[in-house]
Amino acid sequence: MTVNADGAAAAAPYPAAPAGPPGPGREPEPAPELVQLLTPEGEPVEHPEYAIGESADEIRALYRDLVLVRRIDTEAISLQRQGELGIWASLLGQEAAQVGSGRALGPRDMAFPTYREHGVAWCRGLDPMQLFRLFRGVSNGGWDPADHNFHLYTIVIGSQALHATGYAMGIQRDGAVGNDPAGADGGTAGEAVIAYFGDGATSQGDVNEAFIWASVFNAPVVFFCQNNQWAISEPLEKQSRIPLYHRARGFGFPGVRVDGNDVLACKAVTRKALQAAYAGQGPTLIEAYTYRMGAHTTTDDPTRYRLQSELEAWKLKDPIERVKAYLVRAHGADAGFFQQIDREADELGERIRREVRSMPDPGPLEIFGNVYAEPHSLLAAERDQYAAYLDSFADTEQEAAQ
Amino acid sequence: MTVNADGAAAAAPYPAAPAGPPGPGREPEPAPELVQLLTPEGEPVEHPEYAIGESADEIRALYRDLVLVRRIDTEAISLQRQGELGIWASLLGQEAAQVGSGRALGPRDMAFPTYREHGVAWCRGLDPMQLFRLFRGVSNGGWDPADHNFHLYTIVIGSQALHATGYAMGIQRDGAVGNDPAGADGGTAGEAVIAYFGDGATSQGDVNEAFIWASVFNAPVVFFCQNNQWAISEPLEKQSRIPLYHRARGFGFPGVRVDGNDVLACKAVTRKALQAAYAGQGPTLIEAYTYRMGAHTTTDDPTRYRLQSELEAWKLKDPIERVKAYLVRAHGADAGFFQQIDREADELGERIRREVRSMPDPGPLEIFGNVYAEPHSLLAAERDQYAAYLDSFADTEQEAAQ
Amino acid sequence: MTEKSGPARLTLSRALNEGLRRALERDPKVLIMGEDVGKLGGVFRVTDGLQKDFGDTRVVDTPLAESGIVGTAIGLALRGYRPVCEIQFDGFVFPATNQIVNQLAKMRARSGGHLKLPVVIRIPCGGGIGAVEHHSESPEAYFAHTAGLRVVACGNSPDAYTMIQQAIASDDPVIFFEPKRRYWERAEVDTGADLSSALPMDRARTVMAGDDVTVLCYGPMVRTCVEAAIAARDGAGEARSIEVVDLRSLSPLDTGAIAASVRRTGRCVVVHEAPVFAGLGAEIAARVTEECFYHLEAPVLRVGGFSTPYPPSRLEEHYLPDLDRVLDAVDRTFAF
Amino acid sequence: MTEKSGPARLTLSRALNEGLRRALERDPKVLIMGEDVGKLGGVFRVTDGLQKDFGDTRVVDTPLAESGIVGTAIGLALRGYRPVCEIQFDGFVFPATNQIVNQLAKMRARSGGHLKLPVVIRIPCGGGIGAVEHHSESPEAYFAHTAGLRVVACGNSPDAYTMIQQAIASDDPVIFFEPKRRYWERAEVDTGADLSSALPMDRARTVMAGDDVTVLCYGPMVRTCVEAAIAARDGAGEARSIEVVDLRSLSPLDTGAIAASVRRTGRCVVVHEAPVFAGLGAEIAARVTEECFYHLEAPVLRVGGFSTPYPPSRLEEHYLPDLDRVLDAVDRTFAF
Ligand SMILES: Cc1ncc(C[n+]2csc(CCOP(=O)(O)OP(=O)(O)O)c2C)c(N)n1
Ligand SMILES: Cc1ncc(C[n+]2csc(CCOP(=O)(O)OP(=O)(O)O)c2C)c(N)n1
Ligand SMILES: [Mg+2]
Ligand SMILES: [Mg+2]
Repeated sequence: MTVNADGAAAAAPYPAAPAGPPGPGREPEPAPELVQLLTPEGEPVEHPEYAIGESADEIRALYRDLVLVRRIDTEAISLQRQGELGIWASLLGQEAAQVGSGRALGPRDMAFPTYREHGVAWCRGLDPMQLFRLFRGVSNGGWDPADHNFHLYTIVIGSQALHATGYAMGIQRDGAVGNDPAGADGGTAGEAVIAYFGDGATSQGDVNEAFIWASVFNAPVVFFCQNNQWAISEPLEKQSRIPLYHRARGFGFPGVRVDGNDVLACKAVTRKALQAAYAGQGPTLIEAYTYRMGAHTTTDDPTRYRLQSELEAWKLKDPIERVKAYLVRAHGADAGFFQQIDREADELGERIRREVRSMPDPGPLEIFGNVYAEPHSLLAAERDQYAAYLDSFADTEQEAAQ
Repeated sequence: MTVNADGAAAAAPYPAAPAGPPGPGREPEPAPELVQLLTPEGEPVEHPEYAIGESADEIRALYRDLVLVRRIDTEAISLQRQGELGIWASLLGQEAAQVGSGRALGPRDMAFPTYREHGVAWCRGLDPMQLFRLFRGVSNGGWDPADHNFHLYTIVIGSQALHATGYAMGIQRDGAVGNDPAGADGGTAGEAVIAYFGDGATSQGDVNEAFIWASVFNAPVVFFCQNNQWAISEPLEKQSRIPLYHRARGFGFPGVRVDGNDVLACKAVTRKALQAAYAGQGPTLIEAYTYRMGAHTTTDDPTRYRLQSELEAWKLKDPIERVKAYLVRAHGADAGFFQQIDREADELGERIRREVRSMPDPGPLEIFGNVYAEPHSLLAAERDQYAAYLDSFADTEQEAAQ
Repeated sequence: MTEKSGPARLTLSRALNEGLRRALERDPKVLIMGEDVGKLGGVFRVTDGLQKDFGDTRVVDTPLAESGIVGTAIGLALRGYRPVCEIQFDGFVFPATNQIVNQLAKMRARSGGHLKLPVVIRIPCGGGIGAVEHHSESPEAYFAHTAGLRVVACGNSPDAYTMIQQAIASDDPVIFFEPKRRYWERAEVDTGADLSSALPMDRARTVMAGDDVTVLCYGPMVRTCVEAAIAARDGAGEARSIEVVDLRSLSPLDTGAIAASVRRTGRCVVVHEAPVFAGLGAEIAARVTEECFYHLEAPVLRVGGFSTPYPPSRLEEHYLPDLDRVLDAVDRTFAF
Repeated sequence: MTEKSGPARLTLSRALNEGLRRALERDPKVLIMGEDVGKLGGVFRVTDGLQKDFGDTRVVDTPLAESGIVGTAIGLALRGYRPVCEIQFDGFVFPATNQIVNQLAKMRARSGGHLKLPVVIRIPCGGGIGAVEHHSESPEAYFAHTAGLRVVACGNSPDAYTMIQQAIASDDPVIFFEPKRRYWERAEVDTGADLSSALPMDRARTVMAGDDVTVLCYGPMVRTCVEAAIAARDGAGEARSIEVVDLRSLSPLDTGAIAASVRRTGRCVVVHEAPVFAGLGAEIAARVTEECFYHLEAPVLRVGGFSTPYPPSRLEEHYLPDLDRVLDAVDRTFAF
């Protein structure tokens, strides 16, 4: 993948189809368009449809989010190295896509994440400890999605796209769509769903079926694809020969590509798509064009399949640096502000380390808990047998001790 | 679905998305274009890309195909009513789509049908008796796909789209693509695959995954969707809110809509798509816009879900009548010609009735045959046990007879 | 509201229809979704008339994709709905396997008990109707082996009527098997009876009492086994007293009822249409043997499909267990 | 061609890699396809270096969709290729269920024997590596219950090396389970040995002889059971002589070898990681009981996973059968 020095990823020549010359009737692809409101250097960009609407305070808050979610990530990686976590899926490089879209959500909107949306989790108010419970192996999830309108992580690629669409169909049945965005409430009376998935996930049948369902039922769902250019070791070309946001055209709803490293653009584009959903205009596919700057997970070794130079090029488009530059230049943010955020990050890091290290293991009989909502004879029997089996060791140990 | 009296299906207003007014950024759908070379009245139509290239004899042969495959269908329906077949999936109304595409295939091209492609089977040279074995319940298929490059019927909707794509990837590996259609052999040195499926099938994950595979690997496969407007009782709007041939745009390859009741247009469009495939230009999606004039199968009752008037409107676009009119007008076909075809059809009908009625049931131990290519201890044991069990009755009967 | 309630002789298909109707009436969160469930009323007419009466937001014709049906049903359940999905035929449940096995079955546990997934998946199952391939499968073992699901099968009209309502009322996901070749068989159903007094969904029922051997069965095989028991009682040969138990719940099994019967009779035959190899009968045989080891006069024998794909319909009478094959197995348990 | 062949201590992962390499060398129709099998060499490095040596038309990184992987593999097989599909983790095989169960397994029978489907589906399976959800499943029973497939599991490096080649050479579809937590265990493999002299893929192997009880196991549990047998022999308590049989083939089962051992010992325990309920152990128990009824001193006991989803990794040691649970079951067979 070529990346121009000016960071205009959208202008980068898109990988052509593996085939030879275009045949008769092959439509040439239009040049991909990318919504960007801040350049990598932090310069604001004019856009015909989208504008920076945030106050200085709001942008500071977004900056804080970006820094803190990156810190969560950094701490997690080192905790994994120390054996405190079993694995970690890093969001490094994708903070803007996650914070931008996450902060665009209204309180009643429901988010369906994959396994990498720690930044969205943060925006929804989920305590990072919940994520660490999962990655430590203490739980397979365990939080209540209703608490923060943030569904459980889904590990089987693409499955949650259908859950999100079904949930959106429920919103329709509840009569919670169709509010006028031009009305007094600015469309905020509506509810919508956002479904997160990666570039690789677009190849799954389930994601495409979700597109069909959402389109046919005109469901209020925003499909938010973080195209981080890689699905583990496979570059985007293994999943698609055209830009991913074009996929939506085949299903009859709009697709838009946004600079996924631009938190303001991600927020604006998501907000607009949500408002269309609130207003009964149905689904939108957003492709956040970004980059997975770290390994796929802590068990992955990206040196086997990608060049360091690619990473270096993307470092120039860091999602945090451009906001920092913009805050300094446009809103006079000073060293004190940045220090304060860094302090907060340090505190967060300290809390994470402390709480993760002291996180207790679940008791063995929790295996049998919460499988069924109603009594289940077999499970009860297995539980009792296993409890008795464990007790038999206690007896033996006691005997030995006596 | 509205159908204009002039039969220009393409001009019929396409069902709008279930939603209200288009929202910001919703692209209006371009008016659907439909390739047609013969009007329902049998008038030739000029088309910028496609032309009638067939000689009078070739058109007579196509007419013969249409009449004979319709006769196969008629006979099958009445044989089913008489209890000679278990079920039948009628192709009534879809003869042109099947014969047009089927006759566009070269001998080395491979076809992957659904369960309704009796017309394609005919064009490939499969004895209709093979189909009757399946619908009578004597076999689940049983013919050798290699004999006529016509794969077995696939009943699980959409599954064969992936088989077709994989087969096309095999053609690539065999080096049998990339031949120049402008070259001496007219591209005929290439090989390609055609995958048949219905409008309903486009909703299956497998069909969409096939689009992805075909696109990413640029496989020589033509996806031939017979949009007969219905998936059992569900009209097209339950599967898509935009024309189906647009689906291809989302995957980066061309889609084209053809008048599925126009055998010449179907043949021309398929031929061109095949040639693109031979030449290494990858997949094409063809939507043959047609109509299922009969019931879904002989067990279906379409009066429960669709209006007679819809059927009446489509009768005016009958695939056979227009060729007849054209042959008379443009090629001076006379009553003798048509009588001869009808005689042939009668003979075919007679043979079908005779052979179906005398088709023997398979022997019970055939259940155990052909499951595995290599010896299988369990199956052998089960076979022996069941043979002994059957023998025990023979003994009893013998004893009783003695 | 349907006017009439009280005893009536209903086909199994109609009994399901009435049960679904009651559930739709009782709880506005109940939805029906699937292919052709609307105007057509399903290919077996189980949902006949329901869309007309409850509207197309509650009885939903879906796009043709089973993974989509189950996947969106999960989403609807997360939003508080109680979707009842119809899979048109047994063989078409497989595209939905991931959504059922990885998502539906595990999501409550994944949530630590915060979520409930009251999704019912109705599957017409089994052979015997002369259908083409993929229309006669018996996939219950796949789901019984999947922790987190409940799996039940109704065998007659009254059970169909109550069990579908119990399944919908359950806060757990339920795979609900319907014996398609019994859809047109009639039996007395009391649609006026109180649901709360009905036998719980996870309990087996002795449909014919007997002393010599216990025959365990479910779904389409219940009638077959009852016929076998009658023939064994009244037939020409040595009279045998067969106890026929309709398992009804396939996961969990009503082990108490099963073991009590086998301990008394000392012999056991399990009958199902699915292939014997690694079928549900294996679990039953293994469990019965564990629980009744010293009571068994013979090993538990299994009667079922062969280790072959379901054959073309002209051969299905050989594949499907029938009266003779059940009695043959019964005889063999006496030969031990 | 790899230069060296002959005996070497290889990890199981490496043994598979060498086996795949031999197969690729031997037959140009052999293809490897899956997610990340190319440059990465698979997440377990089983295909390490193969794309480099055989090119990316023979070792194919596919789009991220398991139904697509198996579905296109079927098409390639129809064209004369012999695809070896990698499913990255056990839990991700479920999106491919329809293609495996409805298509791959049935297509030869559907064709009346005209077609053959030499497709191998490699599935790293089982737990014990501290992974997150869906990465520790044991889905063998689903496939064993599916007629038309062969299902095998290797338990050590030499078997991995030969069995993967046998699976690829077989003209039938093979579901090939690899015990992921044993990938890094080493054992002697003779890469020079003639494949044709190897034990056929569908035969069990006695890995430790014994007289008192037969323990049947496969894949990751083989080592666990051998350790249990050693502990039983050498341990502090009453010495027991345990015969450990590695089934290797799960469908079909090597019933002859199994029955011969159980008839001799009179006791049998089956061990697997998958949930006990309707697991493969049920089939084995039922079959052993049928075949060895008068030899059994106790019912066949089963040790396996609970009827729960696979738990989070901090609990997996409780879920997975270990030496103690195997020996507990052995003791219980003596208590009968
Ligand atoms: C159905 C399924 N198949 C395979 C995997 C293994 N896997 C985990 S992440 C991943 C790549 C995902 O790529 P993408 O969708 O781009 O998301 P990203 O990891 O880049 O955020 C794969 C193949 C899985 N989790 N689920
Ligand atoms: C996976 C699957 N689900 C459901 C069915 C049942 N079924 C058979 S045909 C059909 C409708 C197919 O519609 P379409 O694809 O438009 O083809 P057509 O029958 O109109 O030719 C359905 C739902 C099936 N065969 N396979
Ligand atoms: Mg990615
Ligand atoms: Mg159709």
